[in-house]
Amino acid sequence: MAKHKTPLLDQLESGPWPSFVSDIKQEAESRAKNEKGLDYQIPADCPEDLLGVLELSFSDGETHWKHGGIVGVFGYGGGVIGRYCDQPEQFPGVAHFHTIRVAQPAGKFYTTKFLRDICDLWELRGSGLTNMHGATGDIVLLGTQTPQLEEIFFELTHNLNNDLGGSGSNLRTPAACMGKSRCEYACYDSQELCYNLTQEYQDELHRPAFPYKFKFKFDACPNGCVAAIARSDLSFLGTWRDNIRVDQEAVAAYVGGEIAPNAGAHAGRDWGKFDIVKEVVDLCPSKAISYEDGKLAINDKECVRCMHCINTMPRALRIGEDTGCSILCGAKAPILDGPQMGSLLVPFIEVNKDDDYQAIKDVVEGVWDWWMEEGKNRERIGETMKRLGFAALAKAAGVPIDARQVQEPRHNPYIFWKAEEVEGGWERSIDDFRKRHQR
Amino acid sequence: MAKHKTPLLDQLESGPWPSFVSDIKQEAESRAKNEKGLDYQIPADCPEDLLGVLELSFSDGETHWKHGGIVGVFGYGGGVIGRYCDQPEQFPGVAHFHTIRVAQPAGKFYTTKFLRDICDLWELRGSGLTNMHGATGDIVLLGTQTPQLEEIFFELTHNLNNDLGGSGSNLRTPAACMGKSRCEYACYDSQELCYNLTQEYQDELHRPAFPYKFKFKFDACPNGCVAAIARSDLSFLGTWRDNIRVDQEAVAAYVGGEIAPNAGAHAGRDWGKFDIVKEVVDLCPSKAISYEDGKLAINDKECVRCMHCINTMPRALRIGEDTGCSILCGAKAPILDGPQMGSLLVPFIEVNKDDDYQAIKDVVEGVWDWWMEEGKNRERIGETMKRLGFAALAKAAGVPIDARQVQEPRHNPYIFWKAEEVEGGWERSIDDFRKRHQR
Amino acid sequence: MAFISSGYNPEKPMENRITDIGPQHFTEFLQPVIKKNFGKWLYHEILEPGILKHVAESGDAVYTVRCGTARLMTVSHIREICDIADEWCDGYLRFTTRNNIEFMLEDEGKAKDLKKFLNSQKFPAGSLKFPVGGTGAGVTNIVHTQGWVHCHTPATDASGTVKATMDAVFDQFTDMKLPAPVRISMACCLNMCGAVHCSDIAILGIHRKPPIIDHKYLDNLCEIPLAVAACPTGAVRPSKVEVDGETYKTVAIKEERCMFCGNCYTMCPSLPLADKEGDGIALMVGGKVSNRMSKPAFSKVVVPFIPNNPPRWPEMTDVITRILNAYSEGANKYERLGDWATRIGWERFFEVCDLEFTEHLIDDFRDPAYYTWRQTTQFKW
Amino acid sequence: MAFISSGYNPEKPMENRITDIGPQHFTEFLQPVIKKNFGKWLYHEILEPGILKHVAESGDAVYTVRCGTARLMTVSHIREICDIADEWCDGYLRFTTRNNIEFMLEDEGKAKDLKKFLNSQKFPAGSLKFPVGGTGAGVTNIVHTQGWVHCHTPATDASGTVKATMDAVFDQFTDMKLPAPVRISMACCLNMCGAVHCSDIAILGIHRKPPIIDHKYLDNLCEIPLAVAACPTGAVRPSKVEVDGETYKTVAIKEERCMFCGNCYTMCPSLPLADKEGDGIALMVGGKVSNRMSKPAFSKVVVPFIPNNPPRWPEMTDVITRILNAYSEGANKYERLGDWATRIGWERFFEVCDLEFTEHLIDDFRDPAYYTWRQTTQFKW
Ligand code: SRM
Ligand code: SRM
Ligand code: SRM
Ligand code: SRM
Ligand code: SF4
Ligand code: SF4
Ligand code: SF4
Ligand code: SF4
Ligand code: SF4
Ligand code: SF4
Ligand code: SF4
Ligand code: SF4
Repeated sequence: MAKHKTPLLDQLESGPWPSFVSDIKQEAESRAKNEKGLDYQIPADCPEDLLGVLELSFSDGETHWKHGGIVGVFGYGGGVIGRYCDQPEQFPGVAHFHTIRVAQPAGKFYTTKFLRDICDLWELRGSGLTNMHGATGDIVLLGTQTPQLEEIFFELTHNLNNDLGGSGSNLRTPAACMGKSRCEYACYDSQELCYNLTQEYQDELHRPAFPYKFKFKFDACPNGCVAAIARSDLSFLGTWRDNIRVDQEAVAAYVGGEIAPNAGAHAGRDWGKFDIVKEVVDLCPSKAISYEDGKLAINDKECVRCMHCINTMPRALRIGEDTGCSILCGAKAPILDGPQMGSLLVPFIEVNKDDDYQAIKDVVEGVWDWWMEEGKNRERIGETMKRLGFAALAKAAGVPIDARQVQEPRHNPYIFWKAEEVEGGWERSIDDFRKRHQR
Repeated sequence: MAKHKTPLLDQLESGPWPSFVSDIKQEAESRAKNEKGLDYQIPADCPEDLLGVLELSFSDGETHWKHGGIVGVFGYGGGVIGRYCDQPEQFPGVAHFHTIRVAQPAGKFYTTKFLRDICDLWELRGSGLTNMHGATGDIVLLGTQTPQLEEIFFELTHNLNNDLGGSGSNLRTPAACMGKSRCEYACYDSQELCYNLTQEYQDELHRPAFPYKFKFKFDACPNGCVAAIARSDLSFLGTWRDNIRVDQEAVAAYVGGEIAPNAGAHAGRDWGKFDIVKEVVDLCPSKAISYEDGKLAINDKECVRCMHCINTMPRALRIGEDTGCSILCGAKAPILDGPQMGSLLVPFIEVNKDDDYQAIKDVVEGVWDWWMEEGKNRERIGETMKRLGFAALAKAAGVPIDARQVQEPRHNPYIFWKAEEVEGGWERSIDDFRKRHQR
Repeated sequence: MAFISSGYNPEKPMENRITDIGPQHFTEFLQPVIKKNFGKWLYHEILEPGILKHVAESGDAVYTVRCGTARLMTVSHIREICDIADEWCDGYLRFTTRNNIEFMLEDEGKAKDLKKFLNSQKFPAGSLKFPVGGTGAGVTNIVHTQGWVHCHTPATDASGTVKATMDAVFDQFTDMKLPAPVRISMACCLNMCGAVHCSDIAILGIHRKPPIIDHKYLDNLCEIPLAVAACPTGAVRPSKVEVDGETYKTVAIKEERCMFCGNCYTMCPSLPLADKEGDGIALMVGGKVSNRMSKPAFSKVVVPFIPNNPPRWPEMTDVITRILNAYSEGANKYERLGDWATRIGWERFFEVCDLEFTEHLIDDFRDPAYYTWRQTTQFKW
Repeated sequence: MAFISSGYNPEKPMENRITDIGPQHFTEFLQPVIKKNFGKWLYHEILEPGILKHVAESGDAVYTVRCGTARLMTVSHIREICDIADEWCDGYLRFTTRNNIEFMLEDEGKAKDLKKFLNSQKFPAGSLKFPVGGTGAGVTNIVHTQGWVHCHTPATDASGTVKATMDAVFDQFTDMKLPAPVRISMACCLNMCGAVHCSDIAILGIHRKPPIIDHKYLDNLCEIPLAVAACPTGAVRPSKVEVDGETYKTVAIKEERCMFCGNCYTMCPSLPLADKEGDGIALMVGGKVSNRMSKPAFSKVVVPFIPNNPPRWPEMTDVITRILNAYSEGANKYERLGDWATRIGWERFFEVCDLEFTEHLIDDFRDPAYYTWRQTTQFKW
């Protein structure tokens, strides 16, 4: 019955984990049946052709997709990834198969209404296949043809009140952890900041003006649930400056075994009775905790806010109240020069909605201006800062130099002094020198 | 009375630390007096002129020495550093002021006879000033003139039975810790190995054939008293493969306070009673030690032989008996690309005098052959290995690849596969490819 | 097929055009209890695998049931998810940053019932539709990429390797019996869209043959200077070649300088790398992202190559389960995989995981390689 | 002066020539008890500062009295040392790897007497000739270089800075009251002959002005390609210049690319860097060599520049004593200076040592710079 035989893929229908093959087959069937009598705007059998081309790859071990041409919607430089099959005769349903990146709401909370609207749109005008979600955070609509692009964009903006996401040398779709929506560790409102900056920088998001891609991610605490420190050119991680709040009664309840440590995260194995010294005091990376006479004491000046004690005893310990975020710069995957984590640019900045996050925007724009001026084509900011030095970035961002920006001072004495820093400047005459020193 | 006024230097005659100014003045005086009636072969007042030129530098903040020309003894490419003063008229005594590097005995043990012979030679034919010793390890005779070089060499070899040390793109004078002579930690005979390799490689030491300088240093244990791991292109550090020997009675004596920890190295301050758990067990970097019921137990499989427990309780703990050395490669000062420590090339090798250290010499020669083939002019082996990769060095040295050679595996997936490692090789035709993949 | 217009007028693209509106504000989508207690959460508990309870200052509680997905999902599947959310959760739900679905309820009993319900839903061929789990000290869903489903540069498939892996470690998804969370990621080429550079376990597609050069077409399809500039190792240079008597402007590649990153191919379609025998998988381990106890860390390559063996990549899943088992046995409570390996020493890691250490695992890329070599005599036998 | 021949015949240099004999075998120089118990030592004790006792398996003991020297010493001084060794030690002695002298005796009482004797010997102007100390958890002698006494590239003096420093930390030499040994090293230029790249405290001479170019003479005195190749930052290039109407082959220097390493000057005397105002001292701390507990570590620059202020460099000794005091107060027993700074965090180090952190302390040299920046949110207020 199926259009293509897929013996290899069929083997992926067994096993407990949800099978994307079974799912695609169900979509193929649904489109074949077409119970709603839709006038599919792209080939109805594209899910079957997708399985077909995938089966071919499974058997010959090579991809069958070609580079995308430049496709997109008018006035935007991103949001669509063009894609063509290299065996269009065999798989006409996916001969053209572009993806559309749809901006997801911060924190990825949804109403079924919104999702159903997306489904209706995509069933009619696309393959009916999606990624929920792409690795950057977008809703990724997988496979449509060029003539549908403007239609989809029109419906998205007019009917779903939603825009495309980023691609190309743009700001990419920012993403946030769920933060204050449902997490007691949130030091700032990661979703609101994400939303605000996304709106503020719509132009940068849609119209390529950068040397290369640029990503924002927002983690409301150092746990890093949206992986900002590893995956965004500017990472905003929540933190605090004052003291961890301690509830000694709850500490006692943990010690007494009334509350499971780490919210029960280790319940699947018998790890023995909770041992506050072994599991909390000894594991504090800065040895800032002591436990004596049934009291837990934290030397907050020495605490590096790693979250371990709080994660382990969430009912007894709470983050501080003087909260804000750290900004790190330059994270990226290894292409070209090796992987980078974000490097701490701003140890602490207030996240202040009242002035529309002006202080944060100043940093962002300082960084961008510099990168647009200095960055080479296809050079991520992480590479630019490696090439031109951290201090140059800090200066551009208007951020003061701070020992916290480094893990340790330089190992080499190769300091690039400037003429104006050196008494007497650099102008000297060889004749004067030779008066003191014969050849 | 003094030839030059030296008000600034004179201030360095006060204070408790031995004053080199006072010492030079005493030499100046002795030469002026010339009680022995010597016919000084270089100017008798050169110590005074040295003080004079130094005083000039102290006041004008700049050196007054010029580049050395090529001076040396016949058939040798090193051992002498030429040096000329840039104010020869003012300081004729040091107008020419070459240093001579004299090979020191391994471990720097001396008889007064030998030292007195050196003194006699140097008083007559040199400035009477020395460095005991140079940073590489040589006896450095500070300041003579070109006509004296062959004379000094002749007397050294004929009367003192001693050779010059290294300089230039040679093997430099190897150096060893005192090792088995007086140290209970010695895992191998660092002095004998140093002596043997020095003799074996006299040609490499005296005749420049390398891309740049090359240093050997020999530490008989991981404490590193001759700083081999930081300061030699090949570093030989003693270690062992079996178990640390434990004397439980002595352990008890340490715990009981009868023996001072660390041989009394901390006696200058009251650090409180010795706490074996805090001071030994907890500080073991690999947590290989336990102390229970008055017994110390070491899990030798987990021990990384850092020496801490042994250093702290030398009467209770002894190094193992299956001893040998690790060889590390590539240490150097920061010029050009930043500092390097030696990287572990050979985790363990037997130090076997019976076969004249052949296994070690094989490694040395493998490394040299490769470096002489691949190294660029003025490129230290540490830089060559950085440029061409650790595996290439290991291969050249005939050393098997071992996880111990790395602190951790690579972070990037940029593996340089070779055609012969890849099934089917690299030969492919675009036409075949295009049969499977249309343009 | 008849073209159905959305209302868009291609003649007048700017007519009625709405642009730059971004996503909707997230508060439009918040479940009422979530909205009410926004920023006022007090603590949470994992009641059982896959069920979280969050308690607010107000005393309100919300129960979250988390279940896995294949990420690549169809509108039929999403509609089924919506049906469930409508029935159990007043039409609200969310996706996590690792592509799990979270259903939020206000009643603990109902949450547990929902978990049962979800665990009972299967595709016709037998796989679960909504396996509940992914919380606490276990394996959660895999962040991954397109693979052979949609990209032009992959060296392996994404959805297939992920399905095979999740089947193999399924117990670790539903239980919470590991020492700490283990985050697995997958990327199908060195671009690493799956950001596998900082995962506890990373599956990475790699090429091992240098690009084939399509000399006749290259100059038409590519900007030669861009292809040349793209190569991080300077292996690509402009060149001229005679094919069938005609001279073409093209490039030449110093093959021994190539490390198969595919950057030139990204810039130039006439330089394909894909090859059945050349392509396969590298495994990396020991990365992390959180700042908990230890600093964020990069993943390290521990298996340089495993051939593509679809549909189930058994050699790959075998190594992954071996690593997970060794970790599970050896690590301390709270200790992430990389911290465990660092503590016991990587030489020991290879021993306890029964993996071979080869020269390919020694970094030789640029200056920082040096920092991964061992500059001490401290090591273990 | 009449030339005194050694016997060497310049006409026939090969006549009677002895070459390639190396140093003498060390056993020629071993004190008898040392020789007898070679390789059979059992343990040692530090009886008091500067006096070590080594006990052998045979039961024999040797007592070592260690004293400081200026390293730059005259034959008069060496002869005085020999006199002492002859009188007390049967004509044997040794030098340590840090330029201290060790007198070895077989009797404890005599060793203590010798210590007293040594401590009583002074130069006429008052400094001690043979201060006893340098053992255990204290400061020992400084490894150093030539400075203005003999080298052409120094940015400061070696003997002078060392004397000033040892005077300032003299108490730490004679006592053993620090948490662990503190090794100070000194190098007068970036060549770092003093190997200060891995010392607890390092004094380093640095230039801060780019080379002056002696255009008229350069081509005669230097190989231009070698000077160009010498520059690690590529700041030097071949050039032509007109001086006084004549054209000279010479080099040009991109001054903003210069980091004052002096490499070009090493290759070419026509590119001097020395300058009274430009030259001075950088202080580095936190390096180590031993493998005890922590791995060997590089020194880090903590004060980028202190002007040369001879003869006593008071600003330099002030910072050194401040660092030593803060370390002494803050570190744990056995903890080396760098391990202490790493434990408390370098941000805290600058605070407790009252040092300013400036942009010059942030590494910006090549790719590895990145590894010194902070890639975590873990830091202290
Ligand atoms: C739902 C989600 C955020 C979101 O916006 O979607 C989330 C939710 C929570 N995370 Fe997370 N984390 C989420 C992705 C992450 C990630 C990102 C990733 O894996 O790519 C990380 C970084 C992982 C890493 O370090 O490589 C992450 C590292 C943590 C940690 C630190 C764990 C550690 O031991 O290092 C905690 C603390 C803890 O587990 O106690 C944490 C804690 C939590 C808490 C307990 C926060 C709270 O109070 O509610 C949440 C439940 C944890 C659980 O599942 O047991 N979350 N969490 C993400 C769920 C992903 C999933 O479906 O499995
Ligand atoms: C769709 C997505 C993978 C997925 O399955 O989820 C994706 C797909 C592609 N990425 Fe990516 N990247 C995606 C997230 C990422 C991430 C993860 C992230 O953003 O957190 C990374 C690593 C983080 C980073 O930015 O470094 C990532 C690093 C890359 C790179 C390497 C960039 C670099 O500087 O290292 C490339 C290569 C390039 O830009 O030329 C790339 C390029 C591509 C291209 C456009 C291929 C190309 O060379 O033209 C892929 C298109 C595939 C297709 O056919 O649809 N993609 N890409 C992700 C975007 C979905 C979304 O919008 O939500
Ligand atoms: C004499 C000498 C060897 C020689 O061949 O000349 C020597 C002799 C001893 N060293 Fe050393 N070390 C000597 C230079 C070194 C060096 C090299 C250097 O400083 O440049 C190091 C490496 C320093 C570093 O890590 O930066 C060195 C690191 C050690 C250590 C490890 C100390 C640590 O805490 O890291 C020990 C173990 C100990 O102190 O217990 C040690 C132990 C010892 C013992 C106890 C060995 C023994 O059993 O006799 C000796 C007496 C120690 C003492 O002075 O308290 N020796 N020792 C050197 C004396 C130098 C001096 O005059 O002060
Ligand atoms: C005499 C001595 C310093 C001292 O006062 O003790 C010394 C003196 C010089 N060294 Fe050195 N080096 C001396 C030990 C070192 C060390 C320490 C060691 O060997 O443990 C090092 C650092 C370790 C290393 O090898 O990396 C060292 C690293 C250098 C360098 C940088 C080399 C590099 O690759 O990084 C140079 C520059 C060069 O070779 O052009 C250099 C060059 C020089 C020159 C020859 C200057 C030059 O550019 O021509 C100096 C001659 C000074 C003079 O007028 O006498 N010297 N030099 C040391 C040799 C005495 C001896 O034989 O015992
Ligand atoms: S990053 Fe922190 S605040 Fe955000 S969801 Fe994770 S634990 Fe909560
Ligand atoms: S948050 Fe981390 S550093 Fe701070 S006290 Fe808790 S465990 Fe220690
Ligand atoms: S390196 Fe080891 S064996 Fe050699 S002197 Fe030092 S402590 Fe003794
Ligand atoms: S030598 Fe070091 S690693 Fe080994 S047991 Fe002793 S303290 Fe631990
Ligand atoms: S990782 Fe590579 S192959 Fe996979 S989606 Fe990203 S760019 Fe394409
Ligand atoms: S694959 Fe990468 S390394 Fe190889 S030629 Fe292309 S760009 Fe260069
Ligand atoms: S450190 Fe520099 S200035 Fe000092 S002796 Fe060595 S080469 Fe000469
Ligand atoms: S001093 Fe160093 S950086 Fe400056 S020009 Fe000379 S070689 Fe280049």
